[in-house]
Amino acid sequence: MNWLIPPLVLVTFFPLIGFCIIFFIPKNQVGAIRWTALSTTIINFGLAIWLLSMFDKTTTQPQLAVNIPWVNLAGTPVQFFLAIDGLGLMMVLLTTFLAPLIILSTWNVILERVKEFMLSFLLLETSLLGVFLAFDLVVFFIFWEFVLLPMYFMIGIFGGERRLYATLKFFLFTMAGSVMLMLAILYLGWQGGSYAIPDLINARSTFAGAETWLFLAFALAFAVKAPIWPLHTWLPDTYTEAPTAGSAILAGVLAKMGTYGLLRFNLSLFPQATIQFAPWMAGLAVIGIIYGAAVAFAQRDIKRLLAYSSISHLGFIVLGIFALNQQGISGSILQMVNHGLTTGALFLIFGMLIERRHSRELASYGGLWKLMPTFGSLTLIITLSSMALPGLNSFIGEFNILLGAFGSQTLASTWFGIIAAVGVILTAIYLLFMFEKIFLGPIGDMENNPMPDIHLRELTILIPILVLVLWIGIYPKPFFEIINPTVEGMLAYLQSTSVALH
Amino acid sequence: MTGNDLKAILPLVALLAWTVVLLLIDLWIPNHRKGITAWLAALGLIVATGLSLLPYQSSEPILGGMIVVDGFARFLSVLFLSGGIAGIILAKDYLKRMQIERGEYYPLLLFSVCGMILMGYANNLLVIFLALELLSIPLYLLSGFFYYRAASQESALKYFLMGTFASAIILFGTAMVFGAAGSLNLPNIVSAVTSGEVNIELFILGAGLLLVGFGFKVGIVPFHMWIPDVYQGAPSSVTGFMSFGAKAAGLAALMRVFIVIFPSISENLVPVLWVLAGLTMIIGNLLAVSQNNLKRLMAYSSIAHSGYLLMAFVSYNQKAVLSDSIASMLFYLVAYAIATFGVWAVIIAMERTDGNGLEMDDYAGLGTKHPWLAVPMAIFMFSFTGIPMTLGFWGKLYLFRTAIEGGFVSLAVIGVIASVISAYFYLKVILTMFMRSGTPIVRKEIWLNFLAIGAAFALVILSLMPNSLFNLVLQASINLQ
Amino acid sequence: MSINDAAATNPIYQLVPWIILLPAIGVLFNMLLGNFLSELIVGLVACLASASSFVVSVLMANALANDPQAVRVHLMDWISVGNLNVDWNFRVDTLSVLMMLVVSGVGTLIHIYATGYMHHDVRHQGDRRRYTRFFVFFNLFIVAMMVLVSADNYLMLFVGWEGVGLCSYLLIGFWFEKGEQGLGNAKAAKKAFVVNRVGDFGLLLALFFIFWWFGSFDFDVVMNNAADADPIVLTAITLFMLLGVTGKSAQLPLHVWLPDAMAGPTPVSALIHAATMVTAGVYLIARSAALYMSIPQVQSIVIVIGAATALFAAMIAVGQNDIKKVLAYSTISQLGFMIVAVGLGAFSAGMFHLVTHAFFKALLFLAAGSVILGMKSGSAHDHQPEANHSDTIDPQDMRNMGGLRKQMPVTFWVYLIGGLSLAGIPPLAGFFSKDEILSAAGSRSTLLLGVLLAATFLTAFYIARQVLLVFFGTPRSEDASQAKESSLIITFPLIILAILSVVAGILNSPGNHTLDDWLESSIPQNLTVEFMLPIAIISLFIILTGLLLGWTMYGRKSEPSSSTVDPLSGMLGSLYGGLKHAWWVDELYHAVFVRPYQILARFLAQTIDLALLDGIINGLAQFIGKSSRFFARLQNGYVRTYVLTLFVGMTLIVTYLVFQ
Amino acid sequence: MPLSFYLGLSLIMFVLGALGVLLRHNAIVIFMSLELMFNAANLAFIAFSAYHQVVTGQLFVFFVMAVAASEVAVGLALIVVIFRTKRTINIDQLNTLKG
Repeated sequence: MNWLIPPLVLVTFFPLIGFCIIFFIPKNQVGAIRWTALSTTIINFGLAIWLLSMFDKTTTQPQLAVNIPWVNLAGTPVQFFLAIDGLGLMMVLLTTFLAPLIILSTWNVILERVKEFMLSFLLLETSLLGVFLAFDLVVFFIFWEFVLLPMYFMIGIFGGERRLYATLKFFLFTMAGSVMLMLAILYLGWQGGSYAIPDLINARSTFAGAETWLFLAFALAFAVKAPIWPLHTWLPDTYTEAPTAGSAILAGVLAKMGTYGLLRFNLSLFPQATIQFAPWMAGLAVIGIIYGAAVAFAQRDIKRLLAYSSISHLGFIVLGIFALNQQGISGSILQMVNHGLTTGALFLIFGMLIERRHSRELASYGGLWKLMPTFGSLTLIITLSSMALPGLNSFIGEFNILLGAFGSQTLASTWFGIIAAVGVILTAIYLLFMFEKIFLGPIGDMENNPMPDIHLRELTILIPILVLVLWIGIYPKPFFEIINPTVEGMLAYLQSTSVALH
Repeated sequence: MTGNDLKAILPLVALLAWTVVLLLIDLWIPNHRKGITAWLAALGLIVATGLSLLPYQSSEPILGGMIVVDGFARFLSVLFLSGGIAGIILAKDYLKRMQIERGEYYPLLLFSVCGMILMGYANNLLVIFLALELLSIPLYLLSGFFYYRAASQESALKYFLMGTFASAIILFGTAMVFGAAGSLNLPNIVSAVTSGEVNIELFILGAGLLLVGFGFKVGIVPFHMWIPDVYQGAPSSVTGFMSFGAKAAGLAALMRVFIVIFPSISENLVPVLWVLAGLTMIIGNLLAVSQNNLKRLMAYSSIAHSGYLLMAFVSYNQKAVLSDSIASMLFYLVAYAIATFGVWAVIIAMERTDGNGLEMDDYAGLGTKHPWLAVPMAIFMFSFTGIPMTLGFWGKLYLFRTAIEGGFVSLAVIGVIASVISAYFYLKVILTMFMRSGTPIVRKEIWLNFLAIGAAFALVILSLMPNSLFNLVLQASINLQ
Repeated sequence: MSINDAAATNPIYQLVPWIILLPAIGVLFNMLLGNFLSELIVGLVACLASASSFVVSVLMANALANDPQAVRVHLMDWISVGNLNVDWNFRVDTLSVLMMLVVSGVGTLIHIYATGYMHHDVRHQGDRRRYTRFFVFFNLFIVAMMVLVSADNYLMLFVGWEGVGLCSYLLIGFWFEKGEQGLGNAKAAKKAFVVNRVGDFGLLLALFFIFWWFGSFDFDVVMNNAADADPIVLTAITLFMLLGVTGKSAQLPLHVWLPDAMAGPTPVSALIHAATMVTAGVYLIARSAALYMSIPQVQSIVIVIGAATALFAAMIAVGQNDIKKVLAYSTISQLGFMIVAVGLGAFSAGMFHLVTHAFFKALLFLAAGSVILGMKSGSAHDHQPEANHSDTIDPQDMRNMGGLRKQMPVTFWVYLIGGLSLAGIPPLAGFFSKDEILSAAGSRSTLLLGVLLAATFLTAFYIARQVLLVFFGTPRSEDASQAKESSLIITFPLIILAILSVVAGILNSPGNHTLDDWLESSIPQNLTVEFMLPIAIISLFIILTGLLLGWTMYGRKSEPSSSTVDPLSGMLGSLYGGLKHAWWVDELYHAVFVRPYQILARFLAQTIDLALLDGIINGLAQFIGKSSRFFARLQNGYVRTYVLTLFVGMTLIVTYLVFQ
Repeated sequence: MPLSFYLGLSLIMFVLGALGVLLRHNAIVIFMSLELMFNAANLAFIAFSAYHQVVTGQLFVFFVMAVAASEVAVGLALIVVIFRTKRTINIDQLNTLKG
């Protein structure tokens, strides 16, 4: 099949169409701007579904590739190389799925400078999609770095009181992480003679000598983004100060960039270093799980609590990746989606609360389930999904991750799995604590009382997420059908190289 | 002097002639219409640009080997000429606004441009010295052009004294090289070196002194200290022109001389260059962090950028890397030039007649009030930081790639750390413009806006299709080895 | 233990998913429409949902009666990752069907009861809208419990396992704004969930071991290969599983949540915390019989835990004054009996006691609920209904009751039956089931028998104490004297359960082994217990002394005050305090686990995260700022300095170049 | 006389000039020190061109003189302007720009 515009290009850059339209809408016509943004993202989701329909579940190879020679940097070609595999597809679906919901959530939160917001959001979506589809390191890095820009504006303009500090910290911290990535990429291009992943995989011998350092450089960037303990300190401030939509996209999608990178690049480019470092990374992940859960329990600010909870959850994902077996990695990929849905939804939900109550303090809530029964029940379901209750989505992911970590030959110790499983208890503790403080007990101070129950727009935001939460929990087969082949490919490749190692 | 020679240096000759003529014409232009002089000067530059774009294939030395018009020289001359045009655009309305609109400004500027072009052509230490003076002396005067403002005078005198000091050093270095090799023509020096009849101590001594002298012009730590004061005191239009021109010219001399005659003593020089590059990147950015005056901030940032450029130059002696090394520097120079002129257009638009409006706080709220100024400014800042979708990104990428290829990974690491530091203050500017509220006062001066927006567009568009530029700089780098 | 796929055999089995789907429909219906419908319809739908699933269970039982061969019914695929393949498979065998019958049967009766009880409760607590929510949760529980018992693999069982935990959480915290400082119930619910999670953690690890050793979660695969499995692995599996059991079945050391769980409405306590959910642990061990039978050391650990719990809880029950707390501890202790039984390998005996206990303990709880309602209606006389009752006395405190047998005759009689059945008076059901366990214990070791007999004695004593305090003597409070008999909708299920607790004994009465034979096909390892007359006589004698002691101490008490000191406290002195405060286990756990964790969390959050990790980052930033200002100070504006720097730099370079 | 004498002298002149720039306060004197450095270079040039028997060095010196002259013109002009406003040519007064 050859298209006028290749599907991947279309999906990636479609938001820019909305961008251009909005660019020419006068800034006072808020309604028009919102609807344009919303419809753009919805159509983009439709396009992603179209991708899904074209996706070939049988092959382990990246498909629908677009490969256009672009720049010749110091004699090394930079190709505009997009392709998609199970991993990328899941991420694309997640991103495009969350985008319209998040835009919907800003409806009466972002009231002035709507134009700037929507522009940066659409820009953000394109760069995120680019990150997940790029198969050329430089192109990937371009999107990767560019993600920071719209995020920088979204946090800095629409954030809370300490937004300036938060946004600078976010930008500098993550940039500090990724500069080493840049050097590593340049080194790879110089040695490997190309920036395209397939070529580099074939040319692995040329940089095998520096594999350790390259692995660390890549891992650093991704560890900061994910974040992996102890490189997480930018996250609480950022998540807390960002506007609801910002936190949702941060927790929902941006956090996955790190784990995605680990899977896409570290595993395939530096397999031996991966195997060699797996126990260390897994160790950090486990620390992150316990640490995040414990610290979250000590928080009194809703968004901070959620921030630390997602440190803990990301720990699970990283652990699964470095279990380096089918269960672990498939579980991780699915868990990326789950965490995107669940934590994204939690941020949106508490955004709705904060919108009503104008406070992030747990103390200023209480007994809301009596006032807003539907809202409370929906929140409960999402919360339970976040604590991996069987029958809901996160259980499938976390169980596979723990199972994988428990029986991983690479980690060669059941302790990773066991300690991580303790995290399951701690997760329950802080999430129930949060739910109790907000929804149970006697009704908090009187400011709560005029809190209306959920209304239609909010319902339309949550219902799709809820459907997926249950669907993945009860019948995850279709998702695994997309994920598994890719993972099998990765593992087969790892096998071959590690055989070469021993 | 053959016709061919004349054809080769035609742009320079034409420009020089026109400048002299302009000096006379200016006498008959009434004081309130000095804009005309500006246009005439611009016309001259445009014509010269056209001439220097004429096809001309020959990189043979001419005029008795004193001058060589190779790809490198031609590329630079075009760069300098367009820089001159930008400089005039910066100056035109600004001078009027500041009531210092005097005719001499433009001829002086043109003289300086001539000096820069000559610097690019130079193939002989004597010519280099002359070019250096030809470009510096007008700049001394221009920085003092605010004849009634003490800061301007101070900066002029500082610039003059230290510049002359540097010239003296260069002169002495030239003498040493001459003494060592017995000639001033670069090719002859090279042959002398190859035939081994040079006094190596003198030769090295000369190299060191020349390095210091050129380093001063380029703004290499620790020879950088004049830059912030001069940049801050001089009229913004001059600073804008100088921050590109002087640096580029100094760099041209550095590259020409070192790449041609000093590869043999590279094992002595490389460590020095390494240290200087590292120092410049770190200290330049560090100093910028605590600045609130935009002009001073830009001064320090320009120092830092010299550091990045020098980082790519450290591997100047490796044949394999050399062409990349030169090309990356030229490429970065282009990106830097565009962004710099854009930035100064914005700064000038913000500067008030009483000399205020240069502090960070004066930029608060620019983003909402005057997006047509703030968005370009943001793009320039991102370009300086090296964020994708700007030409600066490719420039940085290319520089670091060269450094890595040259085997200076540790230096590259220093570089990226420095660029993270730099991100802080560049972002602070954007943050002030977009995320703090205020009521900035802005001159609606069409040419400045045009320059700013044009530069911003250039940065973004070129970043989408940088290939042509890559090829251009690669061609320019070929002959110079 | 082999298994057929449903298709091969009786098509009736294809119906088995409906035991889950029907209650699920009930959940959805009430969730979506409940708020627009009358209490009558909501209750009716809920009861029908549960009843219909009971009908299906009966059909299954009927089908199995012809051919006891276990059957697997495949509903749909679930997880398939690499070599991990788990499906939504139902297992219909005699064991699971027995549980289905108990759950849906007792469940239905309690549903019916609840329609009446909650009618009053929601008014008393002052939020009518909760009526629907209650039945949504209640049906949801049936769903989860059915998933648990009908699962064909450990993972699906785990789903039900945590599902019932969730429902228990929701229903304990049903009146989440009530309790001490309005948070008591919510905290109790949280405690239940967290403690259960600790157990689930154990079960989770057991699952990991099972998968990586047996390569599958299917019961058959595991059971058939259990014999030749590495004993180390088996020990790990069984022990971790035991942790799960102690969590769910409230055994030592994880028993602490069950007493607090009494915060839930009484039907909840009856269904979840007496009849069904808490017995899941017993079911799990019975289900994993093959695993436990092949590792005797662990079996003895199971026995020890069970016996200890039985005695320990019975002691505490003696010291309680809250009518439901007594029953709660009694439940814990009875569960101890069952655990001992399955630990001994007398699985059918354990299941037998499970069934009878389901009947009489449900009966006791429901009757207690009826009593509480009576007390409340009594208090409703001198107060406005739906007014807040903070000023009135606690309607659950037995010290405020007394003499209720006149006001509430039906409740009294059924309560008496239930109590005697619990105590183990022949020919009531409790006698036979408990006696089987005692005989089994006796055949193992006398010490064990002694412990259990002690527990039996205490059981008789505390139930006598309770009955006497509640129904005999003269009313010790206004409410008690005003109390009224509950309506038919409430007493009807009581009567049914009473009958059941009388007759259920025939299931496995001496000489006939109906239940043994029935379970034979599912648990071949089961060792059937023969009736031992001596033990029966001894236990009967002990029980009677217990009842008699109770009568002597509480029989003729009638001082009308709740402040009177319990006569026990006089006898036991400080020991009584231990009974009263459940041996301070809660306080201990709070000091050993809760507080330290809170402190640790705060330490990590404040010291490590903010001060140290974030401090490093901000410190770095400050350092950069400082050094920036330092260099800026060198930039002092004097040409001299500038030239000097230049000159020094030059000299350094030149000297380096020349003299290197 | 051997070359080294001339070189030594020129080196001494150069250093003296530099020291003058470093130590003196008066802009004019500093300026003269700079001229001294220029002349040190000139001396070296002449010596070398004599040594190498090539004329370019001497030729260079003429250029340098011309340049020096122009610099004098510019420099003095600047100094005069400053004297007009500040009434002093002590360069230590010129430190308003710093930091």
